This record gives sequence, C-alpha cells and structure tokens, in this order.
Amino acid sequence: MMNILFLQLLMSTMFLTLVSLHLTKKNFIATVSYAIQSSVIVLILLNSFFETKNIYIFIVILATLIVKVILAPLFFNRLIKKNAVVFSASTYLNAPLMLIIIAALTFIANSQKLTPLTGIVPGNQVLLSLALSSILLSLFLIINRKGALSQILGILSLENSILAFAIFAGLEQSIGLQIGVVFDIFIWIIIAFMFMSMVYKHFGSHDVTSMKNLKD
Amino acid sequence: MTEIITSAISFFSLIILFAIGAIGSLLFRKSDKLANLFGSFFAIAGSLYGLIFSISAIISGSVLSFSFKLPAFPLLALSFHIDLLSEFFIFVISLIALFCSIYGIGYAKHFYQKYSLGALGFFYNFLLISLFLVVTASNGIFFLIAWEIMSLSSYFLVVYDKNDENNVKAGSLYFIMTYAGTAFIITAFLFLYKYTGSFDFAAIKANVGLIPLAIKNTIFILALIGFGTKAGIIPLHIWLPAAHPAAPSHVSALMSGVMIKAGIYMMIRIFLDILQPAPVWWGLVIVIIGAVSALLGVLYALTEQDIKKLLAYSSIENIGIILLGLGSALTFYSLNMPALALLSLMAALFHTLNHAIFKSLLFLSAGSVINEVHTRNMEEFGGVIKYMPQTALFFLIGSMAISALPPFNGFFSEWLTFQSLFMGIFQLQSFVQWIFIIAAGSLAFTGGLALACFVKAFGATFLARPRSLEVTHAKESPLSMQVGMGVMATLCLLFGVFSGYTATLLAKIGKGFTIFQNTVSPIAVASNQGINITNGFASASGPVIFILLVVVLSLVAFAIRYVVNKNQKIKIGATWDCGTDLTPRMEITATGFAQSIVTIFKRILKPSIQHEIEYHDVESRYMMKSRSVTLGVGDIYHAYLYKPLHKVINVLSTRAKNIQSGNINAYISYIFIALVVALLLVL
Amino acid sequence: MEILFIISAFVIATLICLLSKRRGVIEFFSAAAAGIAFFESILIALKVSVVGIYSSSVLFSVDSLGAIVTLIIGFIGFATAIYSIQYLRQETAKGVIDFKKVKQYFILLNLFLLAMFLATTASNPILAWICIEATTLSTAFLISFYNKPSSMEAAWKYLIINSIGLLLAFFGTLLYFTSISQAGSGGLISWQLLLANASHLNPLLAKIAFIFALIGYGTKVGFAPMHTWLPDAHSKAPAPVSALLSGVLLNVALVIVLRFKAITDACVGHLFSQNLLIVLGLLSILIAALIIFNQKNYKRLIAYSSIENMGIIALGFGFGGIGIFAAVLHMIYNAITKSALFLSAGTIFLKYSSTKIAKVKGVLKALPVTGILFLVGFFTIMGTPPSGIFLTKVFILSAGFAAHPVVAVIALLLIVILFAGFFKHVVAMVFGEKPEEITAGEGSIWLLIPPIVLLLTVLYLSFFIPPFLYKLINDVTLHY
Amino acid sequence: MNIIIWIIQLIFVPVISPFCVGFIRKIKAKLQNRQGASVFQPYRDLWKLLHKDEIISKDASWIFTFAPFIIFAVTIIVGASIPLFASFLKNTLTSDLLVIVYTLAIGTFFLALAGMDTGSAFGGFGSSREMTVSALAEGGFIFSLLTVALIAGTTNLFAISHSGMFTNSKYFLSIALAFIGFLIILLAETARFPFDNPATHLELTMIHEAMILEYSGKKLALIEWAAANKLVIFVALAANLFFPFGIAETVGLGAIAIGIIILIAKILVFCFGIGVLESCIAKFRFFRLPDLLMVAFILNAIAIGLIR
Repeated sequence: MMNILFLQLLMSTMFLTLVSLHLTKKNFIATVSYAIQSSVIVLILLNSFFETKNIYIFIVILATLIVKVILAPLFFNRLIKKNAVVFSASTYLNAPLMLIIIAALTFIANSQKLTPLTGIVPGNQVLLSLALSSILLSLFLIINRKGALSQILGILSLENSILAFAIFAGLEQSIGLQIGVVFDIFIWIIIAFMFMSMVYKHFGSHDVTSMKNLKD
Repeated sequence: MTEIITSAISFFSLIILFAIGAIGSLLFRKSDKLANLFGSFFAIAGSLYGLIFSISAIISGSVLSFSFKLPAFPLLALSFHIDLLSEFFIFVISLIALFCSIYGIGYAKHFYQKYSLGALGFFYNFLLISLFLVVTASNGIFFLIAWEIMSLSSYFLVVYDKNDENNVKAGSLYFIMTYAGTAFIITAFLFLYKYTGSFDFAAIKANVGLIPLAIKNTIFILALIGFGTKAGIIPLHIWLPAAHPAAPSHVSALMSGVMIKAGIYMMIRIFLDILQPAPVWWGLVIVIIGAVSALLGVLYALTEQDIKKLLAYSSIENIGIILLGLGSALTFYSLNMPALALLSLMAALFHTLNHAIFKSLLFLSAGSVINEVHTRNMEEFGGVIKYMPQTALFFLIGSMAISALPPFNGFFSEWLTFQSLFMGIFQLQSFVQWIFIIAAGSLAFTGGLALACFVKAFGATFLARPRSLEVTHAKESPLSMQVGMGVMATLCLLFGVFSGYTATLLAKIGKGFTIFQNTVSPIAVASNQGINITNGFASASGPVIFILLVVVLSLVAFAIRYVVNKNQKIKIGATWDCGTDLTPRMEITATGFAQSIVTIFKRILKPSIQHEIEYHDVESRYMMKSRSVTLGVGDIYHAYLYKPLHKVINVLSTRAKNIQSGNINAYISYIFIALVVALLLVL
Repeated sequence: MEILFIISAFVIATLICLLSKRRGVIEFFSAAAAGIAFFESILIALKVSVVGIYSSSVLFSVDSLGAIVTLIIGFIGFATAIYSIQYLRQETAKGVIDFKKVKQYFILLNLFLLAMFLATTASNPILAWICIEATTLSTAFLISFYNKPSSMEAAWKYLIINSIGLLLAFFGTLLYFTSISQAGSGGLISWQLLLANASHLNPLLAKIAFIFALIGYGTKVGFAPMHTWLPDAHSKAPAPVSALLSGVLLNVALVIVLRFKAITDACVGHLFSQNLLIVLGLLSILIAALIIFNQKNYKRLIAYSSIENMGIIALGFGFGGIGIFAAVLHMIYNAITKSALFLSAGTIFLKYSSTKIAKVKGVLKALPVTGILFLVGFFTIMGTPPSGIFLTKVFILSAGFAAHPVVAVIALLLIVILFAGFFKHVVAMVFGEKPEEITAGEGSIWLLIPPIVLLLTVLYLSFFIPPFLYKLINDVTLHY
Repeated sequence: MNIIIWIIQLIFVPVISPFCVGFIRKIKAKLQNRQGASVFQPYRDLWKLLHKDEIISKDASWIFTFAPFIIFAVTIIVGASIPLFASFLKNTLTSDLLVIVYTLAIGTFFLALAGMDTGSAFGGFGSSREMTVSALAEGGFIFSLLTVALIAGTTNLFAISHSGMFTNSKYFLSIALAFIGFLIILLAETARFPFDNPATHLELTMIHEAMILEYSGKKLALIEWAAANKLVIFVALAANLFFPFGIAETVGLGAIAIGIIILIAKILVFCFGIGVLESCIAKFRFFRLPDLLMVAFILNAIAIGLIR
C-alpha cells in the first residue's frame, strides 16, 4: 500500500518533469528536469530491486545512474556553457495551448479506450496510464520544440517513460539485454552530443528549423 | 519434309539464328563492317527460314502447340501456340524482315565510324525475335515479356541516331506511350486471370464463359486502348509520326510494316478468337475508330513536309482501313453472319499483308533518297528521278499500290474491305447500317485523299527541278538496297495479280479460327483468278486487268509511234516560263500542293501561320531584311488530351512535394499522426 | 559458428582500421572481412535451406527470411566494400577527404555491416532492436561524412526520426512480451517463443503492439509517411553507403517487421496486418510516384524509387498468396539492382561532382560503360523484361487483383506515372552532349566491376533461381 | 458474232468521243449566237496534232513521256468494261464499279504527275487543284454507283444495267437523288462547268488545261482524246445505269442496232444538257467546289439510306 503510493509519487514527479520540460525556456532547467526524471527511473528500479532481491538488477541501476543521472546532464550542461545557449529555441505553440494539449493527452492516456494497454497489470493501472501519458507528452515535446537540445531530451525522456511503462507492466528483460539497452543509450547520448555541437558549428544555433535546405 | 520444317525444333532454330546474329554482332562490334555483315546475314538467314517455315506450315495447314514450364516462376510458362493466324503473321514478318535486312546491309554503311553497328545488329535481331515470340506466345505473361522486349529493342533502335535531340525526344515519347499501353494490357490480362484463373490463352478461351459481360466489355476497352496504342489508332497515335521517322529507314520500314501489326494481331486474337461471343457494339466501335483513323491519318499525311512523317501518318490511315475490316468482321459475327465475317477478316488480313509490303517498300526507297540528300524535308528534294531512276520507279510502284490503283495489291485488299462494308450496308438495318455507310464513305474519301497524298509525295520528291544543291550530288543507291526494294516492288504487283490465289489462302487461314470452322467461304476464285464474292455480288480479276493494261498500252503505244506517222521529230526545249527565267522556287512545293486541301479541312486540321519579319532598321520599319513564314497544323490531341493530363500530374506532384517540406518537426508529427490514426482504427 | 566468424572478421577489421596507419592495410582488411562475411552468409543460407531454422547459439538463430537477407547483406556488403576503396581514392584525389576520414569511413562501414548481420541473425527481438539501433548510430556519421551543412542536416534528421521510430518499435516489442507469463524471469525470449505463445496474447493488445512495431520499424524501412529521412540521408551519404542503406538496411528493418507480422497473424489472423501493409505500401508508391515526377536530384530520385519498391514489397506481403513469393523475390532483385544503381550514380557523381539532374548531361559520352550500366539498372528496376522485376510486379498485382482490384489498378497507374517521371530524368542525364569541362573516359575498372557483377547477378536470377534459394523463398512463403 | 460485238464495244468510245465534244461546242456556239465549228472539227484537230512535231521540256522525265499513253489506254479499258449498248455481255472480270473508279484514278494519277513533271508553276497548281477536286469527288462517285448497285444487288455494272429494277417505283426517290449526285460528279470528273472551264487558258482558273500546258503534238492529241473518252464514259454510265432502257439484253443484230442508236441518242441528249448548262451558269470559286461535291456525297448517302 505504502509502496504503491510511493510509486505513484514517483510517476507523478516524472510526469511533472515532462511538463516542466515543456514549459521551461531555460536549457539548464531542462537538463535538470531530465536528471530528476532519470533519478526517478533509478528509484523505480531500486524499488523492483527491493521486491525481487535480484542482485543483478543492481548493476543495471548503477549503469543507469551513471549514464542518465550523471553523465548525460553533465554533457548537456557543458554544451550549454560552450555554445552559450542559455535559452532554448522557441516552441510552435504558446504556453496555454501547450497546457491544453498536455491535458488532452493525459486525458487520452487515462481514457477507458486504452485499458488494453494500461490494464496489462491491473494493479498498476494508474502508474501505467501515467507512464503512457508521459510517453505521449515526450512525443509531443519533440514535435513542439524547435531546440535541438529539447528534441534530444524529448527522445531520452521517451525512452525513460517507455522503461517505466515496461517496469510497471512487468516486462523487464534479462539483465544482459537491459545493460545492452543502457549501453546503446549511452552511445546514443554521446553521438547526439557530438551532433549538437556540429549542428551549432554549421548553423550557429540549436534551432532545428534552420535545417530546411533538403526539400522535395 | 514439311513435318520436319514445321516442328517445334525448327521454330526454335529459327529463333536461335536471330539470337546468334544479335550476340555475334555485339561481339564483333569493334569492326563495323564485320558486325554489320554478321548481324544482317543471320537476320536474312533467319527470316528466309521463317518464310519457308510459315509457307510450308500454312500450306500443310499444321498447327503447332508446345510449352515449357519454368519451375522457378509460377503462372509463367513458355508456351507457344502456332495456328494458321500466327503462321500468317510469321509469314508477313519474315517476308518484310528479309528484304529490310538485305536493304540494311547497304543502308547501314553510312553509320560506320559514327555509331556502334554492333548495337544496331543486336537490337535489330532482338526486335525480330520478339516479333516472332509475340505472334506465337500463348501465355499472357510470356506474351507480355515478348511484347515488352519488342518495345524495348525498338526504343533503342529509335534512339539509335542519338546525336539528334529530336530522336531522343521521340524515343521517350514512344516508350512512355507504349509503357502506358502495356499497363492497360496488363490490366486486361489481370481481369482475364481473375475470372478464368489462368494466363494461358487456351485455358482462358475454354473458360471464357465464366467472365460476366460487364467485365468482358471492360477487358475489350482496356485491350483496345492497350493494343491500339501500339497500332497507332487516333488519338493514341501521337508517338508514331515522331518515332518511326527517327529510326534508321530499314527499321522504320520494319516498325511501320510489321511492328504496329502486332497490335492488330492481338486484337484479332483476343476479340475474334478468345473473347467470342461478343456484343455487337464492339465491332461498331472498332469500325468507327477505323474510319476516323483512316480519314484523319491521310489528312495529316497530306499536311506533312517530312517524307518519313508522311509515310508514318499514312500507316495510321492503313491501320484504320485494317480496323474497318476487323470491325465489320466482329459486327457480322455478332449478328451471326459468319460468311460475311470471314470475308471482312480476309480483307483485314489481306490489307495487313499488303500494307506491310508497300509501306516498307516506300520507307526503304524514301530512306535511300534521304541517304543521298541528307534531309527528310521534301521541300529540299525535287528532280531526284533523274539521279536515282530505279529508286524513283520503286517509289512510284509503292505509291500506286498504296493509293489502291489496280492491278497492284493495295487495290484488291481495299476492294475486299469495300465489299465487306457494302455487304454491311446491303444486309444490315437501321443505325448499324448507317455506321457502315459512314465507314464506307470515309474509306472512299480516304482513297481519294491517299491518291492526292502520294501524287504530292512522288511529285515533290522526284519530279521537276532540284530545289537544293544536295540533290544534284545524289547517286543511285548500292545493289543490296536496290535488290531489297526491287523485290518488294515486284511483290506489290504479284500479290495484286494473283490476288485470287492469295484470297483462297486467306480463306483457309480464316477457317483456322474456331468460330469459322464450318463457315462456307464467301469467295470463289475462278480459273482466271477472278475473285467472286458471295455468289456474284461483286467480282474482279487481277490478271485480266493487268493483261488488259499491258496489251492496250502496248497497242496504243505501237499504233501511235509507228502507225500514225513515223517521221515525226521531238525537240527538247525549255519549260514555258512566261518570259522570265524559271527558277526552282517557282515550282509547286509540297506545302503548296496540299494547301488547298488543308484550307478545305481547316476546321479539323487547324492550320496555323506565323510571320516573322526582320527589319534592317528597327525604328523605320520600311527596309525589310528577311521575312519568314511558318505554316503548321494544330495538334489538337496534344492540346486537348495530353497537355491537360500532364498538367494534372504536374500539379499533383508539386502538391506532394510540400510533404517533404524540410521541417523535422513536421516529419515527426507525420509519424505521430500515422500512429494515432492507426490506433484509432483498432481501438 | 559462421556467425562467430563474421563477428570476429569484422571486429578484427575494425581494430586494424583503428590501429593501422597504412591505407592499403585498412582497405585490404575491410574488403577481406566483407568477403569472409559473404562466404559465411552463403554457408548460412545453404544450411538454413536444409535444416529450416538454424541456431548456432542461444543468441543467434536464422530462419529462411533471415538467411535470404543475410545473403543480400553479404553480397552487397562485399560489392560495396570493393567499390568503396576506389571511390574513396578518387575522392581523396579530388581533395574532398583526407586519410582520417578514410579511416573513420572503414571503421564505421565494418560496424555497420556487422550490426546488420547481427540484427537479422539475432534470436531475440530486444537484441535485434539493439543491433538496429546500432546501425542507426554507425551510419549517422557515414551520412554526415562530407561534413557539409546539408549532410549534417540529413544526418540529424536521420538520427532523430529513426531514434523516435525505434523507441516506438521498442515499446511495441515490449508489448509482445505480455504473452509470456513468466516475464522478467531473465530468460531470453526468442522469436520462436513469442510465435509459440502468440495465442496467449490479448488480440487487441497484439494489434496495438503490431501498430507500434510497424510504425516504428516502418520508419527505418522507409514506408510513407515515415519515409521523410530517407531521401535526405541517401542523397547526402557517399554513394556506397547509400547503396547499403537502400539496398540492405531497409530490408533488414523489413525482416523485423515481417517477424512481428507473423506473430500478430498467429494471434489475430492475416487480414489485420495485411490491410495495414497494403495501406502503407500504396501510400509509399503514391508519394514516390508523385515526387519523382518533378525531382531535381538523381540520388534522391533513386532513393524515392527504393521507397516505391518497399511499397511494392509491402503490397506483396499485404496481398498474400503468390504475392509473398513475388515480394521476397522482388526484395532480392530490388536490393541488388538498387545498390548497382547507386554505385553507378556514385561514379557519375565522381565525374560530374554534382547530384543535380540539370547539371548532368551526356553520361553515355562522358562515361560510356557507366552510362549503359545506369540505363540498364534503370530498366531493370522499372521492370522491363528480361528483368525479373517485371515478373514479380505482375505476380504481385495478380495476387492482389482477386481481393483488391482497385488497389492493384491504382498501384499500376502510379507505377506508370513513376516510370514516366523517372524515365524523363534518366534520358535527360544519359543522352545528349556532355559539358565541355567534363573529360570523357571511365575512371577505374574497380568502379565498374561491382555494379556490373551486381547487374549480371540480377539478370541471372531473373532466369534461374538456385534451388537452395528457391527452397528458402518457398519456406518464407509458408511462414509469413 | 461475239467477237464483233466486243470489238464494237472496244472501239465505240474512242470513235464517238470527239463527236460528243464537237457537239457540245456546237450547242454552246449556237446558244452564243455563233455559227461555231463543225461537229467533226475535233476529229480534224486530233488528226492534225497526231502529225505535228513536238517539244518536250528538258526538265521532263520519262513520266512525262509515258503518261499520255497510259491515260489514253485507261480510258479505252474502262470504255470497254462499262455497259454501252449491250448488257448481255457478262463481263465479270473488269466491270466492277470499284475497278472502274480506281482504273480511272490511274489516269488522274499520271495526269497529275505529268503536270508536275515539267516544273512549271502552272502544271503544279493544275495538279494540286485536280487532285483536290478528284479526291473530294471520289466519295460521291463511288456512292452514286453504289446506290444503283445496292438496288440491283450487285456491283457489276453490266448486271446493274441488265437488272430490270427500275420497273419498281419504290426506288424512284433513291435513284433520282443518286442521279443528281452523279451529275455533279460527272461535271467534276470531266472538268466541265462549274468546276473547270475546258476553253480557258487563264492561269487563275484552269485546272485540266494547266496540267497539259506543256504537251504538244501526238501526246497532246492523246490527252485531249482521252479527255473526250472520259466524257463519253461518264455520260454513258449516267445513261445506262440510271436510264437503262433500250439496251440490247439479248444477242441479235436488231437488238444491238437499236441499242447503239438509242445509246447515241441518250448521249446526245446528255451532251445537249451539258452544253446548255455550260452556257447558263458561271464557273464557281475554287473553294466553293467542295460544298458542291459534299452535296453530291450527302445526296447519295441519303439515297442509300432510303433503300429498303
């Protein structure tokens, strides 16, 4: 009982981090909220570690901690410093509209229609629908944001929320594969990091809409 | 003996011969001469063999049918069915191919050091192979393959002279049109497959009853468009006058003489053989199309100054005439008058044969003139007859044959066509009768206009004084070319004089059809070769007309020259010039000759005229430096059919390009939308 | 066993590329690795054709479809590796790239090939996913190879769009695991296991899962409307890489989609997945046909043609029956021909140093052989006999004509439009007079041999299909 | 007996034709209050021309030399293969209506070529106009013959004139229409008013004369004679296909004699008509001729449609 409440708290924090990712103008805040989000994932993993007492999960936790909570934010902050891009590029929709759509997406995620998804583990329905809504939110984030960093963070948080969903739906993989996935993400982050700096070099900003020379 | 000749093996050895020619000439491409000789030799050998094969097969009346299954590919089987119809077309193909190849030896010489002769031989032989396969294949997919190879090889022959921008353009137009046509054919076959469950012609024919009428009609329309594109019926003809002139002349001859007949062959095969019984309106539609194509074709031919374009348009006209025969055959059969149907079919087949002969003869002789004068524009010819007398004679014979002047072959096939139309008028009722009346009328006018057209062609090219310096350097063409043309010219006469015998053979071929198996032949041939149609409705005799002409002519000539008075002198003087000195510019030109007819038919032809005047001094527009007048004929098909079509596609494509806007957020939203839509569908 | 060989070969090659300072060595070992991989893939294919499903270890198992695609990877990978050597040398000669780049190129090429091999042979969806992700990562830098703004842009779009797609696919993949009761037990869940337990899936969930998988991996396959990254990436990457991308990578992703299709069908029947495939296929053909009509860039042209062909293959699988047989065959033909086209396009690019159709004239005069190859490749890909693609197209259409005549007819119409557009551009490039500044003459024989070999292979396969391959294809027809 | 009849049939047209020309000229002269030359003048002209030397243009080719003979020969052949005075001569070999039409076309073909051959401006335009007119006349020509052919149920001209279909009054209208049509064609084909003026040498108007402008001596004689033959042929066709009374239907001297006399009478009547017509109406503008020819065609089409 206690546990469920705790988990719900975690999921809500995750959800909130996504909202803040949506609303924030500052890149720094965005990275911070991503860090929080990742730590939420770590905590959730910890929780399942305490449930299953499976020592190997600990390795996964460690990897996740290092890659997502520590390294990724560091990278991004360095990037922000180096390129002096304090403010992230603008969005397509203004704040009120965003909030409306966020609400709508959350509503959809919680709707009865999606019970086949959210009802995989009936006990965790609330958590699952929260995870689902954060999936939708992160997709929306990527669509709505023009900043390169925001898109990267969007993708990463999409990955986080899918992970959360997987955990609560009881679909974890064998440890090896989980580590493989984390490693993949790690490489991905590095490449994304390099790409962002290259993009900045070529286009003088992180605004992805400046990249529209390849048409038809 | 005939068993050996008319066997699967010999058919294959026939194909092999061409294949050797194709590969060989490609291997020898380093040496132009060798490649040319090698390719031509095997082409000649192959077509000669094909001639023997087809003749012996027709005479022995044997029907071949054999098939190879390919394990790897389902539905596809290399199955051949060589019945009398196929044999007839094999005969036509190999006949024309033979003389075109002979002609080609000499003609291809002027490509030496210019283009690869290897490629020429390769594609030429492959064109021949594909033609043979097209008229013998009896599996839909196999047929389509042969058909496409035919289009492909002919495309490469059209763009063979690739340094000329226009040829490449013409080639593109041709291939796109034929590709679209093939799409229609494929659809037709798919319909057949859907309802009969097979691509094999025999099987389709057996289960044709399973096809509902509506589908049958759809198939008819699809096939008509598909094969009509290849046959060049109006308004699907636009590629033909562009593509045929572009190719080397002996290839143009082959294309105009034979390749477009492949379309006719398939129409006969599908409409008259496979899809029977058919509703009446099929035949009527084809008759109308034939009438229109014939009349418009010859009108456009009249307006042309490019001699090969003129010939190409006249091919459209003759296709129209053939379709008149075919259409009336269908109509008669649907109204169950099999005898008349057989008559019309014979007319169609006969004209197919004749047109093949004289059209290739004309293309060949035009080719040898072009070869000497280095232009296709008739305005720059004139007086060629003095420099190339033989060629002129051959062209004259060709012109007489194509304008249906007795005793040449063209007359008799047109005569048969006329007779079948007359019988239609005679025996049918109400609006069907009226369609036949209109058809007969258009055929009559077509005859007259064709006469005018070829008077123009011959006169402007060969008669009067040279209108360009090039002409005065012209020399008679080499032997091989003369042989090619000469034999064809003789054939024009022979097939005319012995039209009776030919007619009996055609009747035999017609009886090869399932639907005509027990039909009494509508024609009787007297001992004097006189053809007699449906117990004395009409009759004519080639030999008698010929002999009468010869005898009377010689009598008259003899009487006038030697009887009336012998001691009469002939002075050579100048043409009366009204006191001025006569320059070539005073002669009538090709344009001038046709001008009155163009003016009369201006509603259809939409002639255009543009003046361009250049002044010495632009301010004071008194001193005129040069004035050029451009006469043209409005291309209504392009303006009202093809341009709009192209426009629509263009608009659509420009719209579609907006999808690829370059904005990544938009791209991602596509994915999101796709996802949502798909989810909404299942939830 | 073979798979281990392949892995080690590529790993070694990569290490050597990392360490070696000599260009020759790098080139040699990369080519050698590709060669070995090709050889091994043949062995795999032969084995599979005998034993059906061949799994050498718990991590790897190859079924018939996997074998076919492995073969394609091996063959085209080898051809492109050979081609790359000469291509990069010419680029270096033109001073476009330096040795560091070459090094980087071969390292990434090896990793890319390796990743693709693993993706098709992986016994386990997650592992497959990781490998596909790896292909994305390894090709990202190959696409941004020339390090120009435009190539940067292409790479960025490629990275972002595909990552999203793959994450969606990841989600879909996870959803499939609901069928296995003892989830999270750390046991490896193989394709076979999923297939076996397909019946335990909640049908609705299965449908949702398939949608996620289809959209997700479909992004990689290049189905419209997720295709948007494809033309950019193909037009900006070096020609050999483009060849690999459209010739091989798309098929690799398609294999994964098809495997999920099989699982879904086992649960909810064929119709659902088939209809989805038909819709996506038709959409892809439509967009390709329309955009090709006024295309200005010949590499994009070929890229769109791959979208079209993926659409046709999707139609084939969507129509089912003989359509599947034809689709697999089409997959093979398309892969080989497409890479041949890209390679010859690369040679054209080397000569004209522009990818604008308007700038390229008279290829037949400037590059006699390549011009012919390009033309032949075009006619082959458009399915003009004797190219087998004609047959596969007809088969697919005839398969579809029974159930979906309208779709088939529309598809045919679109193919005609596409042909007209494509043909227009190809003619404009191949014929005509070459610009004065271009000197006539082929560059090097090694730029010609790979495409020639590829095209000859297609020609051969259009007439005869080797028994083992035939067996494999039939096996696919049974299972998918 | 038969031989003699055939010989008469063969020579009838060339023998009578100059007389018809003379006759028409006489009529016209009379109507113009002139004395006019004797009706036998054309014979004398031919005889004179046949004995004159000739000049041939240096630009002319063998076509020019060859044309007159074939033009003349064609008229002889056609003259022999149409019903003149005896319809019992069952000529099933050359007397099909299409054979007649196209055999005559041979003559036109060579005449036009000959006109172009010398490269004079007149000749060329003559041929151009001639071909235009004859091309447009062809439809009407064939159809007018076809009308009677369909009524008679055969396209063999002898058989048509032989069959007693004209007793049946229900065909009257069709035949009347067809006859009007045929008259127009007759005038067109024989280069008469309102299509052409046989007496003019004004370059703006002449058609037939323009083509033969370069001819002289024998060849001119042949061509003139051929033209006369053509006139007789058309008149005879009109006479025997539309009013086939008095034709000898059986072998017998009397019948044949009557047949010949009646035929000549009919021909004279027609010639008289032509003469009168030529003196009453003026020549049409060239570009109004097509309308007239179309009228002929339409009339015949209607006539065919009316046959039941």
